[in-house]
Amino acid sequence: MSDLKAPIAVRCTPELVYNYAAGRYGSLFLQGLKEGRILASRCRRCARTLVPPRLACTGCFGAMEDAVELEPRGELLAFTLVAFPFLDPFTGIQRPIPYCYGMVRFAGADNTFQYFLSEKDPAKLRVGQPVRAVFRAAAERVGEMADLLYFEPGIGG
Amino acid sequence: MSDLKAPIAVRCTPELVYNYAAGRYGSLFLQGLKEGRILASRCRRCARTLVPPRLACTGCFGAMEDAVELEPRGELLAFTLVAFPFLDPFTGIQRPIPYCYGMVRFAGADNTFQYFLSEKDPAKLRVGQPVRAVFRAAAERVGEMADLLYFEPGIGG
Amino acid sequence: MGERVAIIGAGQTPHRSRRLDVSAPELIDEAVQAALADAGLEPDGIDAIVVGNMEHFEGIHLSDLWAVEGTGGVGKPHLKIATGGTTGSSLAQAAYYLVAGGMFPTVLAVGWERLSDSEGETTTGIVTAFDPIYERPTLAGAVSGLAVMACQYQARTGVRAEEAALVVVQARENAARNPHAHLSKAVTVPEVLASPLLSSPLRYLDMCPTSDGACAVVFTSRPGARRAAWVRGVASRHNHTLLGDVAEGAHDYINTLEQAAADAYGQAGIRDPRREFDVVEMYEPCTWAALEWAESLGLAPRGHAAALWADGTARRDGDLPINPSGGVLCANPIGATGLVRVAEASAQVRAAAGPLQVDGVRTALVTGFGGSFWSEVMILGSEA
Amino acid sequence: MGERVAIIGAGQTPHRSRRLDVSAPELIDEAVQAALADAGLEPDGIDAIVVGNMEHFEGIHLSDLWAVEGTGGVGKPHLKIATGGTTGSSLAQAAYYLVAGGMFPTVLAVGWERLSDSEGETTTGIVTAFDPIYERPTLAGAVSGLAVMACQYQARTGVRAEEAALVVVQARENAARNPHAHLSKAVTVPEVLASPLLSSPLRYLDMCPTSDGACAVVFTSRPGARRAAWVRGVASRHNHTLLGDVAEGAHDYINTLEQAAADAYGQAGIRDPRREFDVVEMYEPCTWAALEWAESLGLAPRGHAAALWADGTARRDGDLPINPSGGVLCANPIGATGLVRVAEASAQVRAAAGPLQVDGVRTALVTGFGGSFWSEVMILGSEA
Ligand SMILES: [Zn+2]
Ligand SMILES: [Zn+2]
Repeated sequence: MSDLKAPIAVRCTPELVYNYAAGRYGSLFLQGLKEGRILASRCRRCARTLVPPRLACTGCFGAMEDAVELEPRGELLAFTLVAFPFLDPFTGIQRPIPYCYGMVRFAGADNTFQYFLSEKDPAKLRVGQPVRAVFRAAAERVGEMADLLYFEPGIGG
Repeated sequence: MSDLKAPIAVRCTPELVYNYAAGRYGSLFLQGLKEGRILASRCRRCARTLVPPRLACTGCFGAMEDAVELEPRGELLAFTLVAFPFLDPFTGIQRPIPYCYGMVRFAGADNTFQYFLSEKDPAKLRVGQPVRAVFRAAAERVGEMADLLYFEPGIGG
Repeated sequence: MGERVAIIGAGQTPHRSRRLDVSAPELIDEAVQAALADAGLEPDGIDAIVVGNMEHFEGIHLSDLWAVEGTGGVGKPHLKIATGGTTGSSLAQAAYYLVAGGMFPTVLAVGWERLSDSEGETTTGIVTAFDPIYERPTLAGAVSGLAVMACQYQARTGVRAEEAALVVVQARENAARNPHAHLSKAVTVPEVLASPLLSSPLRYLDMCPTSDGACAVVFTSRPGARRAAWVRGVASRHNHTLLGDVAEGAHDYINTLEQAAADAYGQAGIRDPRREFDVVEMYEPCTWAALEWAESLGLAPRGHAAALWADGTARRDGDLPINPSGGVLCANPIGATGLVRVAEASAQVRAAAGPLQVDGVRTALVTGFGGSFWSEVMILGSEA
Repeated sequence: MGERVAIIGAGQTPHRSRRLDVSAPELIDEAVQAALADAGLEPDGIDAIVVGNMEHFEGIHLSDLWAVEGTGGVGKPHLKIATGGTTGSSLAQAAYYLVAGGMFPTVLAVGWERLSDSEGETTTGIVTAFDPIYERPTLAGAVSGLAVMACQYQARTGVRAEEAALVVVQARENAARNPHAHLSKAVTVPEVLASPLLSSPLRYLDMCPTSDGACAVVFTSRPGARRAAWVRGVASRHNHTLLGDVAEGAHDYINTLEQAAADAYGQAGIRDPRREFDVVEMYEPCTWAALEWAESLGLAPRGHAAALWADGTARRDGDLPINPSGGVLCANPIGATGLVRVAEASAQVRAAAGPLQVDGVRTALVTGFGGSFWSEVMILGSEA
């Protein structure tokens, strides 16, 4: 076969639309955010409490039949400041940087919850710090993740 | 868990970019189209001739080391008129319909080649019909698939 | 060689156009819980899980990660299988091999899809499964791929559209008894012929729907006293990258099915498939495919499969019932579709098919279709 | 239980930022031909093929269909595996199970990726592997996921960035001998600390690259007289859907690795991993991961892995060479990356590693990482 003088590449820029069903438990959680509440699920078999709530317990695969409301505060277990540019798959355009997010354990939960932090200087954050959830103003909440604005350092931090 | 009154769905419309390397054999083929030629690969081990040309023989997994030029005509082995709307993954918008395409066996090839037909009335097409390849005007050809416009019914049809 | 393998339970969700009441893991969990209950097992009775969908339909690019809470797979050996339309039949084959190999006594196969999550753009998704340079420009998904096959079949046999239409007329009749079916409204031959043209010669009612749904099946080498459907033959034939290589002109379009059937029949000692099978659950994505593929399976002479539907042979009370469930033409959650065939056939063999039960089923034939005209065959029997 | 399984050959492409001279099937074919030659086999000596990539990076949604001409898989049993970062290690495990189960004597594992085809938007692709509602809004792919882990490790141990930086300094030194490596230019600790911040505390030079490349490895139960690396332990631990469940606060972030290692060590009879392994090929996507995971593997006490790099233990001429190939930090064709670790470790055990060879390797440890902090472990030995 002859030599390759001018390699060719073919461009394709698909644009697709997805519409994800939150389902019974996810709808409950998002509706809770609209009301300014953090809802979790609790397992009757092993007593595990998880947020966001879900059908199947991560500990025992039992059905998590009980919904419980958690206080909107917790402990920051880890965090990062994202500083590099990349395309956001939600929009197809670059996600605004820099931003901070972290893993928060709500008081009374067994797992952690990954979400934005208000603070943008990682030097001012520390593992173990108390944080509290801040919501949009009630009139602006629509039942989506963005109803929860971020966690901010709380008293005792 | 409480009843589901208002199920929620979350929308995501990612836009992604891909740029596919045609590689040695594909670049040869696309460059051939620019020159108004149909190039195939031939296997030294089993004598199979395939278009588009490729590295590995579909018959014996041998390396297809010989390039051969085929006459730009063949036999129509099957066809369809596409009449329903769908999003084209190349563009993210609806592909223009209706259009006809078919499977053409080039004279001297062992496989068939899937491509557009000029005719848009399937009643005027028949399996076994001779067809010939029609290219863009030489000055407009750039080394891409679209340099080959379509197959049209040939003499003897 | 290997352990003998039995199916001892299966579960399905209802298959619907949009299951907005459940997330993907919740949808999956419905089928898994039903299968565990049918098999009389607790989650800890499962040694490994194989799970599959076609992730581009949901745009979730680690679908086994997403699904794990629904399957009960956390911390267990867990394998994703995604082979296009054959995903469901590949799941069944993978589960079979894992059990037959002796390393996992009991394996759960789970197939699922939520085609509604991509807002009906199933064809766009399917096009992206094919070569981006040579075949995407022309291909209109499974619809046009199957239309090309139907064109060739029609040209070779002279079979008419009204003969093919009988396949979906009967499928809908069968689906009327099936609570899991997505489409169960009766249709007539004139309605099929008057439905919109999708891709000649295929019309809207010739083609399978797109559904949300899930299915789970339990394979084991230790059925104990439970009613079992034994796996007696397994074969898979995948072929080429380009459809142009597939269509190079064999006497049938999809010679992978003839090859896979010959292999599986040999394993099971089937010599006269038309007489020896008591029921068939065939992956028929369109009416025309059912005709050609019944011939590839040796159920009718070449060019003569339409008679199976015309003379009543394929009816649920006929001599060789084909798709008493209503088949793919009445429910098509893609990653589950092939596994639904296995679930339905195993229920027939286990005499557990309820309102769909065919009398006296001892041997059942199951097929899967997908990819670039790939074929998979599984044979189930009441004895090992 | 099962057949004893040996690796008798492996092949790789050079891993580069953009392989525009070959299409995907051609790239794959380079590695397959090299592996067949290394194993002394013709294509008909392969009984089944497992092939893997992460198809969303190329936007080709039946990547096994696309790859089949490169693997030689037409008409053969053929299985696609795609488990994210673990894809390559999962391929090795699947090939092992297929051979160990006794149904396929010789299986070829093929991993590949062309990250350049998505124009560098690897992070976007990785984000789409995670839950669309709860985790996509915040996640910045593997980079931020690993950054969170590094933050927790740093907080727990007090290890400093300059200590972590030594991992990539040494990796580049090793890669300078490796013709397949993508990055082999020497770097210094000050250069690492001055490189751009990606996601705190990770900087550009802490993180692996994105590469185009392929790798193939031959597993067999019938090595005959060929030099063989025997599989002595295999374990996989996949965990939860949500990263928030993973990070719930074990003493190490990624307890799947500790669990998988304990399982595999038990199979192989390893009691003192620091002394019993002669070489390690670890999947280290970033410098900090190498530190924490060396501890999870029992190669150093908790909080003290940095000493392995600081005191020369991990050097290629040290007491426990870690990634003499240069590792993931120097080449990362994602679907191949885990299989490259297996290829490199098997070459070490077979005394076929050429310029990378470590003296007297009898036992080698291999790891894979991916998904939602999933871990896979394989142990290779010169005796069965
Ligand atoms: Zn529980
Ligand atoms: Zn050949």
